[in-house]
Formats: sequence, C-alpha cells, structure tokens
Amino acid sequence: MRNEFEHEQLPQEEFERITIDSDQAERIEKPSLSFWQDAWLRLRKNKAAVVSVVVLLLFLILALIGPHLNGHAGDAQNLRHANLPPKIPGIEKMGIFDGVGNLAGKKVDLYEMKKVDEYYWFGTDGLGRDLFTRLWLGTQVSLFIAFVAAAIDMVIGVAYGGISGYYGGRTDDIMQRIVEILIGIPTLVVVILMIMIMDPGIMAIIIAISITGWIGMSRIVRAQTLKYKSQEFVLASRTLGSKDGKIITKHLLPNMLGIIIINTMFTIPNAIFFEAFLSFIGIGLQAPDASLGTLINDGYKVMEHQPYMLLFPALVISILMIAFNLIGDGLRDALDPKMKD
Amino acid sequence: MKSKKWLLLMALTLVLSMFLAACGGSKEEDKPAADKDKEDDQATENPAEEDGEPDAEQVLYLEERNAIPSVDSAIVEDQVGFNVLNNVNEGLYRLNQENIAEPAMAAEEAEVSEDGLTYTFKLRDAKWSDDTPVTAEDFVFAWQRAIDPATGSPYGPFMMSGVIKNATEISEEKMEVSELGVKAIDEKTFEVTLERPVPYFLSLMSFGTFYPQKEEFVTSKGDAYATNSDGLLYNGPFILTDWDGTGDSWTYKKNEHYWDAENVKLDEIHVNVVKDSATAVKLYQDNKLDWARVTGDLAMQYRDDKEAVIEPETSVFYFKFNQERGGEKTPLANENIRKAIAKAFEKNDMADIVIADGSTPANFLVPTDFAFDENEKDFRDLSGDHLVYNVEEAQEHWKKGLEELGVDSLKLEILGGDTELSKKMDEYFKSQLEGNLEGLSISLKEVPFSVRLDLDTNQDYDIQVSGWGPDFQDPISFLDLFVTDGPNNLMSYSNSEYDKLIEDTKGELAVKPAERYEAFAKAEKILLEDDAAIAPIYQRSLVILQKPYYKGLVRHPFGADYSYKWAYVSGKK
Amino acid sequence: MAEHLIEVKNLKQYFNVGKSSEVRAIDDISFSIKRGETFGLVGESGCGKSTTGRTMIRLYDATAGQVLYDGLDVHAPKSQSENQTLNRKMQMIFQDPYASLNPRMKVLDIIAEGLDIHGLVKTKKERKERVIELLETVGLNREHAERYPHEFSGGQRQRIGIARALAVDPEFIIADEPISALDVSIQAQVVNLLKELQEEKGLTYLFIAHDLSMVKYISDRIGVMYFGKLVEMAPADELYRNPMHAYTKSLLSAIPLPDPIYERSRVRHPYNPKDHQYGPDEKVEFREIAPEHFVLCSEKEFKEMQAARM
Amino acid sequence: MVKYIGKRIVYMFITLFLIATVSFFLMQSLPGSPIASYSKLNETQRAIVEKKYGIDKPKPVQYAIYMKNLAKGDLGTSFAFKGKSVNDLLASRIKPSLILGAQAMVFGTLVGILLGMLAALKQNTFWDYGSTFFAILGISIPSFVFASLLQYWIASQWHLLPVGLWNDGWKSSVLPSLALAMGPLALSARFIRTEMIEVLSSDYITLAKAKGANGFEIAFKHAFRNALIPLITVLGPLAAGLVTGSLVVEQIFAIPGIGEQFVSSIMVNDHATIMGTTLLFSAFLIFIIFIVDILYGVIDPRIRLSGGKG
Amino acid sequence: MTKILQVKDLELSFHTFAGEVKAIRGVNFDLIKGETLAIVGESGSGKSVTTKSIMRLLPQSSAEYKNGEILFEGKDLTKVSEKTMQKIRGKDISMIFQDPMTSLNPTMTIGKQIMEPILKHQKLSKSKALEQTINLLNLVGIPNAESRYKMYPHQFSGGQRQRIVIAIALACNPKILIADEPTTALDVTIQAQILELMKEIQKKIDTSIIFITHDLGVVANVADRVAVMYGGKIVEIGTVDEIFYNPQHPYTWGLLSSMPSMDLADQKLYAIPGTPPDLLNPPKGDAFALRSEYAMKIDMERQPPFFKVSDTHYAATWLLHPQAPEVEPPAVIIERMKTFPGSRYYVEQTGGNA
Repeated sequence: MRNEFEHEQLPQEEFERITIDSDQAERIEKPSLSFWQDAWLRLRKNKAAVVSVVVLLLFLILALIGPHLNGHAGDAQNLRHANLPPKIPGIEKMGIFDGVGNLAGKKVDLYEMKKVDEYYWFGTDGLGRDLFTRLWLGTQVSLFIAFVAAAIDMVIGVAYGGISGYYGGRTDDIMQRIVEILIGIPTLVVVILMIMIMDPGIMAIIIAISITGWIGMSRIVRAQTLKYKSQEFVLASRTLGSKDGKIITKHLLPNMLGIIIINTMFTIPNAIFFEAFLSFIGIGLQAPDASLGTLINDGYKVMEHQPYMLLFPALVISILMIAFNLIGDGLRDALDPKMKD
Repeated sequence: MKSKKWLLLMALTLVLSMFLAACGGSKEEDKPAADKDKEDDQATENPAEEDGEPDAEQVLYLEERNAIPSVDSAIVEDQVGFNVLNNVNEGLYRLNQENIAEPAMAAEEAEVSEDGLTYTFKLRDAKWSDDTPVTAEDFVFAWQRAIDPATGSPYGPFMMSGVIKNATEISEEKMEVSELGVKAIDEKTFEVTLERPVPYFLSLMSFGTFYPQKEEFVTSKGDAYATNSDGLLYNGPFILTDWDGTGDSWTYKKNEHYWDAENVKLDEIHVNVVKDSATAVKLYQDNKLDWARVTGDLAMQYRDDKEAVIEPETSVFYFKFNQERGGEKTPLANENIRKAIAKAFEKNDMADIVIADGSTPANFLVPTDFAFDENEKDFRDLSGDHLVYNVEEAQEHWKKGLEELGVDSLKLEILGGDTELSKKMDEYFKSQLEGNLEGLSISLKEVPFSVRLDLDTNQDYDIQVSGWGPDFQDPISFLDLFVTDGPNNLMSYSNSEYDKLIEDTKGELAVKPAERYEAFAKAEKILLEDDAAIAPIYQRSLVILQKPYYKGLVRHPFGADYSYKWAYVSGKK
Repeated sequence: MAEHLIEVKNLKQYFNVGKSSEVRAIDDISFSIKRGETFGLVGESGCGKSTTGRTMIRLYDATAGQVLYDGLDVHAPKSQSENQTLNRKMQMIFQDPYASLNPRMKVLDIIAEGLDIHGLVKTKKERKERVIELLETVGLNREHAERYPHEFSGGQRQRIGIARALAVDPEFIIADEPISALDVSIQAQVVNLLKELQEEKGLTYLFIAHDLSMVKYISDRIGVMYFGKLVEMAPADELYRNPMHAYTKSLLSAIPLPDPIYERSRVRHPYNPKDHQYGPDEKVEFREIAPEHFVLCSEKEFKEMQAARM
Repeated sequence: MVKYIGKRIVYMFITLFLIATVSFFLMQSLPGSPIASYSKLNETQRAIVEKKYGIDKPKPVQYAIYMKNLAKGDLGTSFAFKGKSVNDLLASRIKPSLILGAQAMVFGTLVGILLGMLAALKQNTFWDYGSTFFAILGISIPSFVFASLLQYWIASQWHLLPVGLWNDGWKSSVLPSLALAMGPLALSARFIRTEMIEVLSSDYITLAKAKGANGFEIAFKHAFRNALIPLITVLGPLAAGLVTGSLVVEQIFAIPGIGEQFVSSIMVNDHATIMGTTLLFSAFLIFIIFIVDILYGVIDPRIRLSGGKG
Repeated sequence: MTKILQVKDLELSFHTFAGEVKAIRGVNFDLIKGETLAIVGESGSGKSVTTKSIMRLLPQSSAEYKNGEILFEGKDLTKVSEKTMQKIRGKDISMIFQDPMTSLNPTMTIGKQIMEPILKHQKLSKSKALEQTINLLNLVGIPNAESRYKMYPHQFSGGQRQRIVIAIALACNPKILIADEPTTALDVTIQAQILELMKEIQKKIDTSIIFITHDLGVVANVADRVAVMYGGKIVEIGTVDEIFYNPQHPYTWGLLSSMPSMDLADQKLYAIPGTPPDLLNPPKGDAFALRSEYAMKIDMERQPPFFKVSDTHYAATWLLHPQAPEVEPPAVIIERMKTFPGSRYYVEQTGGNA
C-alpha cells in the first residue's frame, strides 16, 4: 500500500466538495443510556447474577405464596403425621420424594405404614407440621428480618457516614472516634447482649443486628462522601450557590446510590446469617415463629436420621446467601467496576 | 447408617403401635445450675448384668453437660457438683446399689431417741485423703458452716431449716452458729438434735450438704478452698484430679485411703463437658465416650438403640398458673379457667411423640416410683390420677369460666425455657389449647433459665412450664412447694386446708406414717383435682447410651445422680 | 464602578495551619483584574494557582487577605441576597471535563442547576428553552439536552461546563485549567468559545493554566506563580518579550513549539531558586519594572533588571 | 512513629474504658439478677451474698469499684463458678480458642491467598470460576452448617479425625480449625483475587512485562506483595469473624474454649464473666486492629517511610 | 537506512462488551536504525495501542491481531511465542510509560527494579548488575546513585521517577525504545529536562526511538520523522520538516493550526470541529471527512490510499488524487509552507532563516 500507486481513475463527481453540517460533527451516534440503563445492560451480561436474580425472585414468590400452595397450614399440628419424609405427587414414581424413609436399614413407605393419604412435599416435623409450608414461612421471616435490618443499616449508615464525611472537621473527628470505639466491640457480643436485654422476638433480632450493622455502611458512605464532595461537579454546584441539602440529595446521594445498593446487597446475607446464627445458639426467635435459622437448628439435631429436615432449609439459606452474594458481585461489576472491597 | 435406619424404624413403630408404657419420656435439657429442681429419679440399675469379670484396665470416659461450678459441699447447688461430691466424698450415709441409705461414714445405723429428736452416729475408722481420720468435729464444722448465713450456702438453710434444731434462727442471724443442734460427743460420736421428728431424716444424710469438712484444711485454704482439685480433701471412693476449677474436663482417680477401697474397681474416670447432645452422641459412637446422655429430638432417634438405656427420673413437670400478676388478679385466678386449661391438652401423644424420650404423661405431682409407704406401696397407688385430659370437661369449665369473667376470649402467655424441647412442647401446648378452647389465644415466651427464674420470682408470667426434682425421698419434697407463701409458690395460690394438711404432716402426723401418707394424698387431690392450682404434664425420663462393657453404674432417684463406686469395665476389647 | 472588577490583596491560604504538615499554598499574593480583561495565571503543578482560583470563589476560606469583587469583600460575612448575587456574578469552569459534570444528571438538569437555584426561570418550558439556548451558545444543540455526560467527548463536556457557568449570567469567570485535559484539536474549540463569549458578553476571566502558549494567546495580562508566590506579572506580550524573573525565563525557555527549526535552536535556561542569593535583610517584594510589569525581586535585582531593560 | 504508636495505645485504652463502661451498664439492664439462680437463699443469706459480691451498692458505686479493679487487671468474681476469679476462668479457657483461632487464621489466609492468586492469574478460566465459586460457598454457607458437615463426614463417617473434645493432641484441633478457617479462607480468596486483578492491570506490571519478566516473576515478584498489603486491612474483621465462629464451633466440637464459655455465662447471667469475656474479646479486636495498622506501616514502604511526618 | 522494525498492514481489535472496537485499522510504518519516529494523534487515535501491540502488551483476553505483521529482526512479533517475546522485551525493545507515578512498583526498591532486566537478559553477577545499575542511574542523572538505589519509588519526585523508568528501559541497551507520552504528565520544565536526557542518551547508545505524543511542540523538538495518526490509521507520515512545513492532510493542517503560535497573537485559532470517530462503528470512508471542511463525496465512501508526496512523505487523503480539486490550506499552514522548499507556497526568502 505504501508503494507507488497507479492513481486509479475515478469519476470526477466523486471529487465534488461537500459541506458537512456542523451539527453532524457534534452528533452522538449511540442511543442515550442513563447510568442505570447502562448498568442494567452490564448486569444482564453477568450470567451468575442473572440466574441469581431469577432464583431470588423465585424464592421471594415462593416465600409469599409457598405457604398456601399445598393446603397445609404452617401451624397445623397432627401428631399422627409426625416425622414423615418428603413425598411429592408425580415425582414419587421416580423413586425420590416417594415417602420412603429408612427404617431398620430397610426402606419403608412411612405414609403407607401410618396410613397417611396426604402428601407432604418436604415431609413433616416432630409435631406433624408440613415442612414445605413452614420452610416458606420461615423464609418469609428470615427475609423480612434481613430486609428490615439491611434497610435500617442503610438508613443509619448513610446518614451517619454522610454527615461525618460531608461536614468533616471536628464533627467528623468526633464521629469517627465513636466509630472506632464501636469497631472495637465484637459485633456478636453486642448482638447477643442486646437480644438478652430486649424482649425476644423478631424486633429484638432486627434491632440487635442493626445496632452495629450500620458501621460498615457508614464507613463506605463517608469515604464516598469525602471523595465526591471535592469532585468538581460538587464544587461547581457550590459556586452556583447550592445549599448543603441540595448538594447532598442531588449530587452526592445519586452518585453513591450504586455503592449503597451494592453494600446493602452484602448486608442482607449477613443479616440472614446472623439471624440463623442466633437461632442456632438458641437465642433467636420465639416459637411458633419459624425462620430458616430455627428450621436449620431443628434439622441439625436430627441430620443423621431425618436429613430432609436439615436439607431443605440449609439449601434455601445457602442458595439465598449465594444469590445475594452473586447479585452483589454482579452489581458491583455493573455499577462500579473499579470499586474495591 | 444401617443401625440408624433401624433406629428410625423402631422409633416409628413405637409411635404407631402406641407402645408407650415401656418407653420413658424425654427429658428436658438440663439447665446450668438447675437448682430449683434437682432432678433425680428413681434408682435404676443398668440393664447390664452384674456378672462378668472386670477387665485389667479400669478406665471410663464419661460426659457432663456443664462444668463444675463448685465442689464446696456447703456451696454446691447444681447437679454436676452434687454428682462429683457424691463420688469423691461421703456423708454419714450413702445410697447403696438398691438406693437405700446405708451407713457410710457412720459405722452402724444411727441411734434414734424415742421422741425421734436426737440421732447419735458412731463414726467408722475412715480417713481423709491426707491420711488423717474423719472425726465428728468434721461434721460439726461442716454443718455449722453450711447454716452460717455468711457462707451463703443455698442448700444449708434449705435442708436444715425446720429440721435441725435452731437452724432457721441461725440462718436468719437470730442465733449464733454454735447453737445449731449438732455436737461431737467424742472424736467418733456425732449427735444431732432435731427441731421436730423428721421421718425421712436418714435419707438426708446421704445428701451433699451434710458431708463432713475438715476445719483445719478449710481454714488453711481460705478462699482457695474447693476451687480446684488440690483445694479439697477426699473421703469418698475417688479423688478428683486435673480439675482447675473452671475447666471443661476432670478426672476421678481411685482413692486409696477410702475405707471401702477394696470394693472400688475403677482406677480412673475421665469426664469431659459436652454441651451439645448431638456432639455427645457422635463422641459416643466414635468410642470417645463410654456413656452419653441423649436429649432433645435425638432422644426419639436413640431410645430404641440396643445400647440405649431409658432412665425414668423423679422430675415432674407442670403448668404453674399465676393468679396474680403485677398486683392484679389474672384470669387464672378463676378456678374454671385453670381446670379448663389443665384438662385441655392431650398428654399421651405429647409424651410419646412430642417428647419421645420415654417420658410418661403425668396426672399427678408426686412422681411414680419415688415415695413408698411403710408397706413399700407406691404413693401413686394411694393417690390416683388427677386432671386427666378430657376435652368435654375442659370446654365446660372454659365456658363457665369465661362467663364468670364476663369475657368471650382470653389472651394468655406461656413462659417456657429456650431449649429445643421446651420450645417444641410450647408449640404443642399452644396448638392444643387454642384448638380445644375457643377464644383462647396463647403467646409464647421462651427465655433462658436465668431470665425465667427472674420472671418467676417477680411473678411476671401467666402460665409457666415448671418442673421439680426432689432432694430427698418424701412426698413433702413436692407438696411443700405450694403452701401459702411458700418460697416456690410464686403464683399466689393459697388454700388453708392444703396448708393445714401439709403442716400436719410435719407435726402431729410425723410419727404416724400411714396417716401422714393419707394426708399427702388428700393434699395432692386438693391441689390438683379441686383447685387445679397447677396442671401436671409429664414425668421425665432420660435416654442414655451406655457401652455394654460399662457395668455397675448406680443411678439415684434423688440427691446426686450417680455413684461410680460399684462401676467397672468388663469385656471391653 | 471601579476600574478593577477584582482585587486580590495579600491573599494567603495555608493548609494544616500550625501542624508540621503546614502547606503555604498561597503565600501573600496581590493582583487585580480589570473589567472585561482576561488575566492569565500560570505556573507549574502545585504552585498554588488553582488554589488561588478556588479561594477567590469561596470554595476555600482564606487564611488571610482579601478578595474584593467590585469593592465587596468576598470572604466577609454577607446577607443572603448579597451571597446570591456574588454566586451569580462569579462563576467557575473546571479542569476535568469528566469530573466536573454529575454523571447521574442529564445535561438539561446540569445546566439548569444555576437557573433553579437563583429562580431565573418560571416554567418548565422556559427552563428547557433557556438551556437549549445555552447549549446552542456553546455549539451544542437541543438534542444534547436529554443526554448524560458520559455520552459526550471531553470537548463537548467542557462546553457543557461553560454553559452551566453561563446560565446565571456571570460577569466574572474563573477558568481553572479548562483546556489542559483536552486534546490539542479540541483545546482550540474551547478557547475560541471563551473568546467569543468574552466579546459578546463582556466577561472578565481569570484564566489558570500551565500551558504558556495558550495563556499568552488568551490573556491580556499574565501572572506567573512559583511556590505560592506571584513572581512576575505583566501584559501578555511584554511578559513574553521581556521576561524579567529568572523563573519566568526558565519557564518560557522550556516550552517546545511546533516549529522544528525553532526547536533546533531553542536554549533552555534552568532555574534554581538558590541563584537569587538574597541576603538576610534584603527586601524581596513586587516591584514595577516597567508600566504594569511587576517582578518579585530584591532592590539589587531590581536595579540589575532595570539596567538590562535599558 | 513512636509518637503515633503512643497515641494509638492511648486511644486503645480509652476505647476499652468506654467499652467497659457501656457493657457494664448494659449488663445491669440484663433481665434477671446475677444471683437469681441462688434461689434457695433466704432473705438474710441473699443480703449477705449480695454484699459479698458488692451488688447491694448503688450502681455508680459498683461501677467505680469495677473500674478500679479493672485498672488493676482484676475482672472480678464469677457468679456461676462460685467464688472463682474471672481472670482464672478466662485464662483457662483462652488457650484452646487461641490455638484454634491462630490455626484457622494461618490456614485460612494462606489457602485463601493461594486460591485468590490462582483465580486472578487464570482469570475467566475453570480455575477462576472454581475458586470463586468455592469462595462464595465459603462466605455463604453458615459456619455451623459447615462445621457439622465436617464433623459428620470426616469424623463420624470416615473416622479420620476425632469427633470432638480437646484431648487428642493436634488431631483435636484439625476439624474445628478447618471449620473456622472457612470464613477467612473465602474472604481472603475473594479479596486477593480482586486485588490481584487490579494490581495486574496496573502500569508497573505492564512495565515489568515490558522488561521481559515472565508470568511467574510478574505474579510473585511484582504483583503478589502489592496485592497482599491491602489484605492486612481485613485481618481485623477476619479475626473478629473468628470470634463469632468460635462460639458455635467450640460448642459443636465440645472444645472448652472461651466462645463456648461466653454463651454459657450469658445463659446463667454470670455478669462478671460476661463482662470479662466482652472486654477480652474487645481488647483482642482492638489489639488486632492496632497491630494491623502497625503492620501495614511496616510492610508498605510508602507508609513506613512517610510515617515520620506523622 | 537499516529498517529495524517494519509494521505492515497492522489491524487490531478489542473485544469489549459493547462490541468490537477496531482500534488499529491498517497501520504501516518502518523504523530506521538510530532515528526518532514520533507518532502524534489525539486520544483514541490508536497511537498507544500501536506501540503496545509491538510489545504485545495488550490484554490477551480482549485484544486480537486481525491482520498484518510486525517484523523485527526477521521475526513476526505477532506470531512468535510468548517465551521469545519475553526475551525481546526489555532487551531488544523496551518501553517508557506515560505516568511515572504509577509505572514503578511501589514496594520494590528502584535498584531492584532496574537490576531486574539486567539480571534477566544479561546474566550478570549481582555485583556486576549493581554496578551497572548505579551507572545507569548516573547516566539518567539521579545524583547519589550509590546510596539511593535502595530507596523506594515514592521517595523520588515525578521527574526523577521518569528518569528511573528510562534507566530501566535502557538497562540492556535496547535496539528500540518506545516512549509512550513520557512527558505528558510532567511539568514543562521537567519535560524539557527529560527530552534533553532522551536525546542525549540516544546519541550515546544509538537506539531507535518511537516517541508517542499529542504535543506537536515536543514532536518538533525530538522527532526525525513524524507519523500522524487519526481514527486508527496513519494519515500522514514524513520527516519532521515535511510534516511541519509541508503538511498535506487536512487533519495535520487542523492540528498545526489549532495551536497558537507565539507570534500570531490575535488571530482566531483554527478549531477542528466535532469529535473523533467512534471506532466501534468506524466510518466507511475517510474517518476525518466528517470534521473536514475539505471533504469530498469520495471521502464518504472510500478510504483514501497513501499518496506519495516525496520519497519520505506520504499522506492518505483524496485531496492528493490528481483528479481532486485544488484546495487552499488554512492561512497558518500557508505561512508554514512558505518556508519549505518544494511546497507549492514556497517563497524564497532572501534573508533566509536557516
């Protein structure tokens, strides 16, 4: 190509001068995408996150409608039907979920033995309650606790971190000293103490989880606030005479929203874990409220004999946690590819 | 895995066939410092036959659920502590393999004065582990120490007040310690003066609180007394070693200075604290333990294991109905409401399926196989059943009660423990009561033991699931609980007729065993059938896994749980 | 109406005052800017030129000294309305076209921010029209209003930043290195735009830059900063023709020009602050060596320079 | 640096003091008296016992006494372990916990680092997905579920290691350490992966490549250390996580550790022990955070050498 | 006139989540031994990618060589094994990066960083390598090298760091030194020092330099030859005088006239309108046409081939086609052309400014 050319003869009109509209030069080819649309596109490319979102939605729906699916009430006890293994119509023919449990090394259809005609999809517990129904009721409670705790963490964390970072100076100094002290207290100790002090129950767990849970969020928000408040677009807004409130709501928060959402996505599984943990060491919920934690706790004791009691809640909690973590990862990649930690 | 499947089959077969009688109930998870109810039971011997030659190596591995809070006989108030004391020390009497109190430090049966007020004990030639003799002074010192309010002994005043002369006054600082009715006549003669005749006095003598302590040793150790295995003198079958006072493991070693050392076969017993039943079972299956308690849901799985032993206990559980809360009468002050609730829950299924560890339904307060009259007849045969499950009657009472209160629905709270089993039972009660009594709604409150005690003390509850294990072998151990203003009443129950009957058994009927038992039966009927002050639920059993080669373990129905004195290993590979 | 729209008097800006890490970002500088004039401020990174701009527009509180805007002390406490007025009259254009626009806001809202704050428009429609007008002023069009900053190129963004500043009808604009992050071909677009606007609206500029050729092109007068101090100040041509301070000379001699022939002969004059060898009692101050040409020098240097100029 | 350390130590003590204060009063609001379990005591005895433990005095006085003793390092007397000092109690319980914690920490971070490196170096390959998935599992599966699975399979079913207890030498510590290590392992794997990827895309890695360094040299000579330094910052939270984990792991494996002791004390309202354990945990955590800060300075030359400036 | 490096028809794409970005769309140039070739262009024009593709430093996961070859000592660098490449990098070809603040490993002493390529490629003993390191540091003008080689990068100023980076690049006396905007991040006085240093070193070790920059002043200062890049292609290439005094491509015109000259103060600057092309969807014809006031119909349809201006000077614009109409470059360009013998506006200057 760089060698000598025989200049090709071309139609002369090809060499007519044309004028390019100056607007043409400023035209933007790409379709207009807001930050969120862009993030959504990116998130959609992340298979793990998409699958997780689907799974999570599925679980959310099941948590809502699951308890009503098979006609067994979650608190209906029937001691004649206690400790039945899972049995699902249709699938039973495949040799699983067929109501067969192990008895004396032999497989015995316990439903037949007990003359039970109903189907308990995930089996029953020691009080003859339907585990399928209870599982989704428990998921409801766990998710409720997790969502509320995460929401509280978010609100407090954002407010605290935001104020500390935005006002800086002495305010920041004092607020950060307080945080430093709080960091020195092992979360679990506080959580347990708070649970003991309050009337046990869902509210107590939520408050206990939130009591130190917001610190992580506040630190992130503070760091972000510090970062953004010296950014030029914020300075520009200040030179225009914006009030602090405006700057916070119009400039800082929208920009931090991504990171706040990501962090909340990681707070939720944490809260689920804490609830389960507290239930496991026996200071969680009050019966008859069930949560994934209490179901796991029930199942753990009998895992060798009635593994299904542990299996389903453990699966649900693990899948939920994995889903939240993967969505969090996905969101992090989509919203803020550069974000660390 | 095979054996487990087999277990499951067995368990379920049992459930199906309603084959309840043989199996015991379950047991409530032991609580730390379960002082309120020292649960015990009926002495049961292991099924293991007593034959078989002892092996050369006599070492056992056992578990406890809690660490030892104390081994000071004046301070001990928990099961573990009493159990340890029973095996490393010895009182005047010891419960033998048949659970009969027989002379131990006492050389022979006590001499009792005619009025039944003075007991004289001749001591045998026993020695402390430091090779000094056990003397009558040691008993005087220990008993005085136990009653001295400054010691803060939980059991001293509890056991001695109203029994030993001047004990009540001393414990209330109204008299000097030295005025306690005990005396060392000479080095080997110990005399006790009672406040009033106490028919079961000798059975107290095997109880830890009445063990001797050597003054010289106690004083020399000061605050360090009984705080680790070196801080204690031993006069029992074993000595304690490797115990640092707070640790989770300790060892019993054969006490060569023990008077009956030749009959002690075990050389060492290693004990580890294992709080989680599932872990204990796994350790047992892994041969790390020779003996393990099985509690909670696991009990159901193991109660039919071939190495499982069901030990019926003498602990009885019941609803306490609080009649006054925060200075106001509760709906439970209404007799019909109480009766309705007491009869409205099915007990057989509960024992068999919910608790499922061999525990049996209870329609009584004084447990079966615990107290016997002079003809060796079980007290239960005298008293019969009360407050049996009966929905129709319950509903009638309920209707009547609601009418009397002028309401059509009630909201009540059940206060329970936070163990797995209590939670499960609470849920069962809620379902049963709400299902059978229209307009009743139950809320559950499940708290740790210490919190429950606090709520109990402040009478801040509606209905409480409570239990009691006896400290000595007499119905009074149970019936005394509910006299007006009794320290364990705490539910504002008061019936003068009941009080009178109980008072009589301590006074004029003390020396008339037959009438005394009749009075007890009558009192129990008033408490349950007439007043429904409490509603019995079940009598507890315990499922134990025990290796076949572990033989000769003796379980006691009251006081300490076990004696290892006669235990041995035979046939271990 | 004073001749000087802006007067900076003995301005000082120290950070971390009293600590070992104290930084004297601005160390006693004074200058003034006439109405309609472009004053260029040059110097190397860290010399305090940006800090000067930011302090002038009250993004920082001054440690000492005064900034008078039309006779009004910018840093003194003022009434709400005076503050508002100042906010409208003084505006700023920022260096980084990527960081100076809020990525979560549409261009429409970015430009309209000033309009909203100062209540300059009444209806939504008016607001939009005004924004489009501003967009067109800076060479963009109505289609751009609904887009987000990240869709624009650096030059376009910088023009959006200018439109934002223009929205409140300022008199004085501080342009803080507005072109240094842009490609050469784009720099001209922005500089031309600034010049046009100045002609149209009679704006006064403080133009901060490290690119001396561009500064010379746009500025009427130029101040050279070195480590927080103004070392030389003169009309643009004068400064380039007759740089007096050794640092200015060094700076000018270091600029490569797009002219290979000139480059082959260009000689660089290194600057070493120690070369001044100021005595302990020598007074180093701003002295006018020629009309409107000031140099930071000692009496001795002053005389030498004067001699050299002759 | 010395000054900095001194300041940090002072802060540590202030923090501990505040934690002690807060937890003291929290303790007072726990339902149930610490001697609630002494239910068999009569009034007289109760008064005597309360006096003995000093809980008859007004709260502020109790607080003052506690603080005075605390200053001397005396954590008081346990209520549950009758008459025994909390110091002794904690001392006897801390060893297993420390051993487990240290093993878990070392094992977890080492394996985590390896996995994270592997994932980062083989980005978007099977290894990456594998170790990332493993890390997600590690973070997602609750420690108690993991611990019981380990116990069930490795100990109960295969009899490879003891089911529990603390009397089989090192064997006893393997499974609980593994269970505890899962959290740090997963966290550090994820962390290192992110850091490594970031470091690998940095300019100095490109420069190292441009020098002709091969994959191994780049990964270990250049990237590794830089990716590792930030990991130190998460050691604090990791250590805190170990405390959490130890509560249940000790229970599941029947290990006489401090976490298990803590739960027991709470169940029986043993105020002094709860306080003591809380303070011990806090001191541990604060100390770790402190060490991390110092370590950070020691390991990162950028911080080490600028430390002098304060 | 030894051609030490030949780049032929190089095409390279990045696969991003938005699609294929054609970053280099057919680049041809040779590098002659001992010369400095400057590549100028605005950001996104492909100049950095071109050099990184020579070193094969682009992420393998996303960058793909679509076509063409890079010939170095008879080897096609797009095809050789990674092992071979490792032997070439740092030894035969080395590189200097734009940002001296980030291109040194913060946790390694500078001595080690300089020694690394020496030890690797020259197989010297440690003490010999250290000796050489100190020589290098002296060479690039770091004083007290004997004591300072143990220091960490953050203890040096930006200019010094860039000197250290240069020392690393020079460690094995490379045949080619690629400098990717080595002075962009530096202040103008420091820039001048670094440029001087590079020129000095080039004289000493007789290496060929590819110098990437967007600053025409720097180009004028350092280059022997200049290649102007736009939209992933070289649009004009020639000797430094040819490019500055007889430019042919409208883009080069635009670049040169958008810079204020010190003399022509009050003239309005020429500004190239619009924005650079989006290489995700590169235009069909001449990438610059949309911004060019000299655009012709054919520009919209066909990419222009290289037209020869002189033996050393080529430009890719249809304006050089014999059929194209004569256009008048901007006034500033005409001013420049007046000084260049052989250009159509050349004016013999009597006084001459030789």
